[in-house]
Amino acid sequence: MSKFSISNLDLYYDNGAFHALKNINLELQEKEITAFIGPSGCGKSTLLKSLNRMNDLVEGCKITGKVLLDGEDIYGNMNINLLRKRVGMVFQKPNPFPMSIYDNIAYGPRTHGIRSKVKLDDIVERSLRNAAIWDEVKDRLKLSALGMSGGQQQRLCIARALAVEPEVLLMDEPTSALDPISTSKIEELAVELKKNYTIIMVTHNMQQAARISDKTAFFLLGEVVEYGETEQIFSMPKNKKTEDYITGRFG
Amino acid sequence: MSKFSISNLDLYYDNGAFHALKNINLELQEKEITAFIGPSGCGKSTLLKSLNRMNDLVEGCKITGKVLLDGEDIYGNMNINLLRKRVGMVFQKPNPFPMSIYDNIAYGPRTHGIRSKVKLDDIVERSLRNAAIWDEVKDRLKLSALGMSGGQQQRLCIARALAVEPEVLLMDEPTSALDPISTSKIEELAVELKKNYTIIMVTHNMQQAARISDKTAFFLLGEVVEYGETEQIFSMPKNKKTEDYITGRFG
Amino acid sequence: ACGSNGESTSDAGSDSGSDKEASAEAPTGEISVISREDGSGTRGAFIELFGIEEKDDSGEKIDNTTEDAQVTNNTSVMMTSVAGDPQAIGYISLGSLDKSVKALKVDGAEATAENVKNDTYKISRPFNIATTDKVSEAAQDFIDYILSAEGQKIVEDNGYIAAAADAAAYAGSKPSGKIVVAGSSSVTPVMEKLKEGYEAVNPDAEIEIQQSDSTTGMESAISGVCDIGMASRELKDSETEAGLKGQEIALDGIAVIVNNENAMTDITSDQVKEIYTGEVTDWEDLQ
Amino acid sequence: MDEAIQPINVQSAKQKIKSYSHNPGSLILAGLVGLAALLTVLTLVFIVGYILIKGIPNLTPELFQLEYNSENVSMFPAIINTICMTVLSLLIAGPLGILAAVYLVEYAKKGNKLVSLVRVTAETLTGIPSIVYGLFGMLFFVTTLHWGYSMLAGAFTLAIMVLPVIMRTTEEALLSVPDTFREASFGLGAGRLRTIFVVILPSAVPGIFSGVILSIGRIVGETAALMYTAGTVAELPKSVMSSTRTLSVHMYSLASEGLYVDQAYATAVVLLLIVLIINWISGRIARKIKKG
Amino acid sequence: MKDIKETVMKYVFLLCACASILAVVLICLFLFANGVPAIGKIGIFDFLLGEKWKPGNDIYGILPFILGSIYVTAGAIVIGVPVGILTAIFMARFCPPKLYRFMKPAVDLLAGIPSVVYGFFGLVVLVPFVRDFFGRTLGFGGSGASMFTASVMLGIMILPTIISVGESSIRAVPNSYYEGALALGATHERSVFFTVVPAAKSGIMAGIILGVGRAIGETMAVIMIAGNQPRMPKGLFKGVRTLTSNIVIEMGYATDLHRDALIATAVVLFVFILLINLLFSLVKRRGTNG
Ligand SMILES: Nc1ncnc2c1ncn2[C@@H]1O[C@H](COP(=O)(O)OP(=O)(O)OP(=O)(O)O)[C@@H](O)[C@H]1O
Ligand SMILES: Nc1ncnc2c1ncn2[C@@H]1O[C@H](COP(=O)(O)OP(=O)(O)OP(=O)(O)O)[C@@H](O)[C@H]1O
Ligand SMILES: [Mg+2]
Ligand SMILES: [Mg+2]
Repeated sequence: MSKFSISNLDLYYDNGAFHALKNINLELQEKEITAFIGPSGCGKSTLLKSLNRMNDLVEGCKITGKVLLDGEDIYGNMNINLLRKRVGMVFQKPNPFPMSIYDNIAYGPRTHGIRSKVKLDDIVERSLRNAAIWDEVKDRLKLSALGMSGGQQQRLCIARALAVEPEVLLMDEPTSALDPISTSKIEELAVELKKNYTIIMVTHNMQQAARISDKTAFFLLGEVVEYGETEQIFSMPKNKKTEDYITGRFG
Repeated sequence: MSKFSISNLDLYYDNGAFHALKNINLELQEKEITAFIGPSGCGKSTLLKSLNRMNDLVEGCKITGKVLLDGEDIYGNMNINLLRKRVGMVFQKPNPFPMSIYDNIAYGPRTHGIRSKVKLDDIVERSLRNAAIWDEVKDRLKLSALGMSGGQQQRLCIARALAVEPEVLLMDEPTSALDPISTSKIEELAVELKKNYTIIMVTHNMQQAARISDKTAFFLLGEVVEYGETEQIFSMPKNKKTEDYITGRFG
Repeated sequence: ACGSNGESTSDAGSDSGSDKEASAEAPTGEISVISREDGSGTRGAFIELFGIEEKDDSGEKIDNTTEDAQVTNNTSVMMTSVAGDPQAIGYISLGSLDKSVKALKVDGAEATAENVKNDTYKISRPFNIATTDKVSEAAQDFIDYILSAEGQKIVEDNGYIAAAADAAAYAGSKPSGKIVVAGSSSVTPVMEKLKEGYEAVNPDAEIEIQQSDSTTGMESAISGVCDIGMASRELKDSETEAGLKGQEIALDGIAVIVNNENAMTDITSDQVKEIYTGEVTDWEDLQ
Repeated sequence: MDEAIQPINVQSAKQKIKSYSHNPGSLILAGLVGLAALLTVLTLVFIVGYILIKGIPNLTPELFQLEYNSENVSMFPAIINTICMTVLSLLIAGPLGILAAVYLVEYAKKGNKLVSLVRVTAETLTGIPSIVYGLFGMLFFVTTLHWGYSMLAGAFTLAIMVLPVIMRTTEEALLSVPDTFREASFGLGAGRLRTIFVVILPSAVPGIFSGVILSIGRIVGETAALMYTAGTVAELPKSVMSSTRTLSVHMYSLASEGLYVDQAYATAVVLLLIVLIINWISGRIARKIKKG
Repeated sequence: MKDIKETVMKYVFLLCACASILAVVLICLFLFANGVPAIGKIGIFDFLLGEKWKPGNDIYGILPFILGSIYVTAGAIVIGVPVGILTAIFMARFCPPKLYRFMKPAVDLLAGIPSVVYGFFGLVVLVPFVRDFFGRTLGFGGSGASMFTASVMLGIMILPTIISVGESSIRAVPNSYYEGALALGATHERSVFFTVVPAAKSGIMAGIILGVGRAIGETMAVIMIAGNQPRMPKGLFKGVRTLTSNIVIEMGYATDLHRDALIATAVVLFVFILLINLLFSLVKRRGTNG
């Protein structure tokens, strides 16, 4: 079943001066991992942010078209905060809050009304374990999250996103700052999570896309050039440009 | 010939409370690419920063041991600004100045006394071309660098480092925010540059290390576990931990 | 004060001159007593002349002004406060009086310069200037001018009372030079007029007036920052000991003022004393 | 073409209000914030309205004659003096405060005793009443240094007064400049000086200017400290050593004996206008510097 | 060569940093030289704890003014700080750009209005209002010139300081915090209040300290509307005299011991402010360590 159904989506920055996404039509499947690939500046992050309406924050950003989540128009009457609870996000640059590690993770649950210390403790531990960082931080949960290394920070952010138990997880190059061991843990985790969640991930790492995603969308200059089964895209792309790009990796 | 000769280097953060680098001994070869690999938090960035004394800025950071650049002690009487001119750096997170693209690139040369507009124009163009970003930005050199995408920003930072024509280029995961096309361009560039320059690069990308580096050093918990020819490290590592790590990548 | 009076009330006053009495009511309620600050020349003269200051057994003077009296150090704040509060009473320099407030007759005598001069209205304070022994020629000439017939006429024209009743005409040497005059803000307005008068007869003189307060004026004169100090009080012993010589240049009457809505027109000095010592706190209790 | 775009990502007011029904707490917060802003604006409207109503009818051409005398009580010399005094004070306090803040942020080590001392003294300066500044200035600049009542004495006194304001706001502005800028600059071999003047200070300009504007407010509005240092002569300044009166002092003098209250209100109107103009100009300068 | 420039400039910076110390030392010297002997003559306990102030009879007790300053400043904080911080938040994170173009200069203007103008405004608008509404209608009594009026006035006067310093520090918080919170489903308000504002804590605190400094040191407006009775504070709607008012009101005519007692009042004020600041920095150090 398709979780997100995007039709005729156009996105403009600077009040229409820059056409960043051009007539996007995509069906993103539930309980699968979809990878967005493409060269820098092609609009991957932009499309990702349209899925939880983070682009609303950008002044002069205009969107036309339709985005349905479980058949419901997210640009319609849906409560924007509940949308973002359902559609979590991990950013390209790690952005932990300037609070303790514990409070970082507990921020989301608290936002959504969980006050019980026992429950919060449980959520914090579970989320950190899921993000493969529990062992490193369990002794310093009360220390500031800003003192961690880049990789640790990013995993913290993933844990923070998991803590609100979203249905969909948007990830914008979540592993670009991680070492291979954490990366593979996150990848394992993603594969594990897709049993229950829908994951959409921007990545520059071809192998990563090939390794873990079910579907892949290839973007170029704001357009979806090719979208389909990952295996098929990587083994026999229909479009010449896709082929160039994928093989260019090793060229 | 060895460009950097590091002996008995120990580094402590927080006034000795945290022992981040333990008895490092390395000879980094001139006109080669040396890759630092290892899990997150193992001290790769820390060692890199010790090579151009960026750790001097960290309060409570203490260093013992010796680092020689062309036989000269960089912690001795060397002028720290000249050291940093000779040993350029590209950071993990792109950090362009809040100025125009042109001024970002021209900042370094201007710092070192170049005022002539013609010369500066030339340096700017050359550096941007080398960093594979000229075509994207040539029409908006006067616009703010902050309006660029993450990948573009990082390439700008590489261009900025190249503009001062350093002897050594330290790169801390320079391509972690880049798409494959730019990545391979940068990699090509690195290979090109090593004809004249010495390059030391931290990377999480095993293939990248394998693909372009001549020597590889594997770090674990602040120690150099293994250091040697890249080929040898990746094909038949001497140390069990190295092997685990490298193969863990695909495990 | 404040323009509330300056603008709106003075208008009201002019077009309702006749029904002023009609709109005025016999005051009721708590009296808002407003006084000047301790040490000020106005307050000194006021408490002395109304007997609010009394000697105790050991012969020391005690200022019995009620503690509940509001205190201000500023004439226009005093006027604005009285103009805005129907239950207020205060006192100000005669030279500053305008239509925004009403001056009461004290023991039947109206507060006018005329009455002060002929001694029927007793409440007044001196305006002093002070110099050290080393007076410059220019400064001395200016002082001569102030005390001359011309100078004293300017004093009278501005609502103050001349200090020297029949002074001789000015016959100075009109030297050139710069004269700095500093001190009391109460004396400043009349000093500005004197300056303009003097500069008209002696264009070579350059006079600078620094408005601050009496004590600062005296100190500036002692330290040589100014040539002539102005004070709206008598000189203190410590100041004369430091070498200052005082000279009275004018007298300033002090008017007891109430709100325009207050129907009272007359007050006795005993009543003033009762109000200011806090024996009477309600307008209705005033006999 | 541009107008043809009918964006779907614009929330209607109705949707926004509806979304609050899920988050009553947020609605309360939004309400509080709005209320506070409304209060602030109302206060301003009240005060400015009051000044305008009292002052504008009294604005007469005589008030702007070149020469002051007790008939026309012209405020023209005071206007010029105010501007000179503001510029002079800022010329002293600005560099001093900004450079001091640079030292505190860029040079001093954490936990440095001197830094805490500077901070405590600076904060103490903010609490000293202006009359004490006035008396101090009179005793030190006017008498001890023999500057007499002069613009210079006034400017130095005011400079000490606004120094902590400029220092503190600059410090905050410098602290908020990301460390990555510093790293990048040092990494290119730039020294501290170049890093500070080319990269850090320009990024901190908006913050610094908010401090400068606050200072201008204090300088323009000050009376007590100036009466005892710069004096009250209502003439155009001949040099920095001549005694001057600023608009505020002028207004205070006019009002204090209750003789020229209407003119005092007219002066207040002009004072407001000047503050507005100075703020506007400094805002533009800030934007210029930031653009580079 | 370059190094020399760097070193020289470093010391120039250091010198500038010491300017405020120098200023405080000079002011200190001046205050203490004049004030401390007076305190000695009056007796430190009689001076600090005396409930009577009668300069005419050489009785100098400033306890009423110490209390007055504390009450009025506390009142100003209660009124000004919440409104100021909330307005700062509004300006930084809630204000539509069109409104902002009006609000920003408006707040700057508020900072530029001289105290004297505030004072007259208070005298003509606030005092009668307090007298008629609180005093007569609600029956609290008093002539309107009171502790309450002064607190309101000072609350208004510290607004622009708190607002502009607070606003610029809120703006300086990286947007990634805000975005991160929104992406977790937090509302705009929650993101701002629980992520952005805490990150701007130090700047907001600086604004408050500057504001409180202004409240303690403000005189011209306060003396016009506070009543200034030299006696123990009697209630919210009764007049009160603060330390600073006491100095300004009587300095003009004071001589000899009276004058020195006023300067001694300034010494007390000075020490008072110093203590507050030391306390603040102590609390702050605790905060960062804990
Ligand atoms: N806020 C914005 N305002 C204007 N243009 C923008 C904005 N954000 C992005 N763009 C432009 O839109 C285009 C797409 O940007 P986007 O960030 O989606 O690229 P991306 O595919 O994620 O690239 P990268 O791999 O470098 O992150 C780029 O050309 C970028 O310059
Ligand atoms: N300024 C600092 N103060 C204290 N500890 C620090 C500081 N910088 C780094 N560390 C600690 O030193 C260790 C090494 O950090 P470093 O940044 O060198 O790791 P890294 O190998 O580059 O990791 P990553 O791959 O995540 O970037 C980490 O445990 C980190 O928490
Ligand atoms: Mg992106
Ligand atoms: Mg690192």
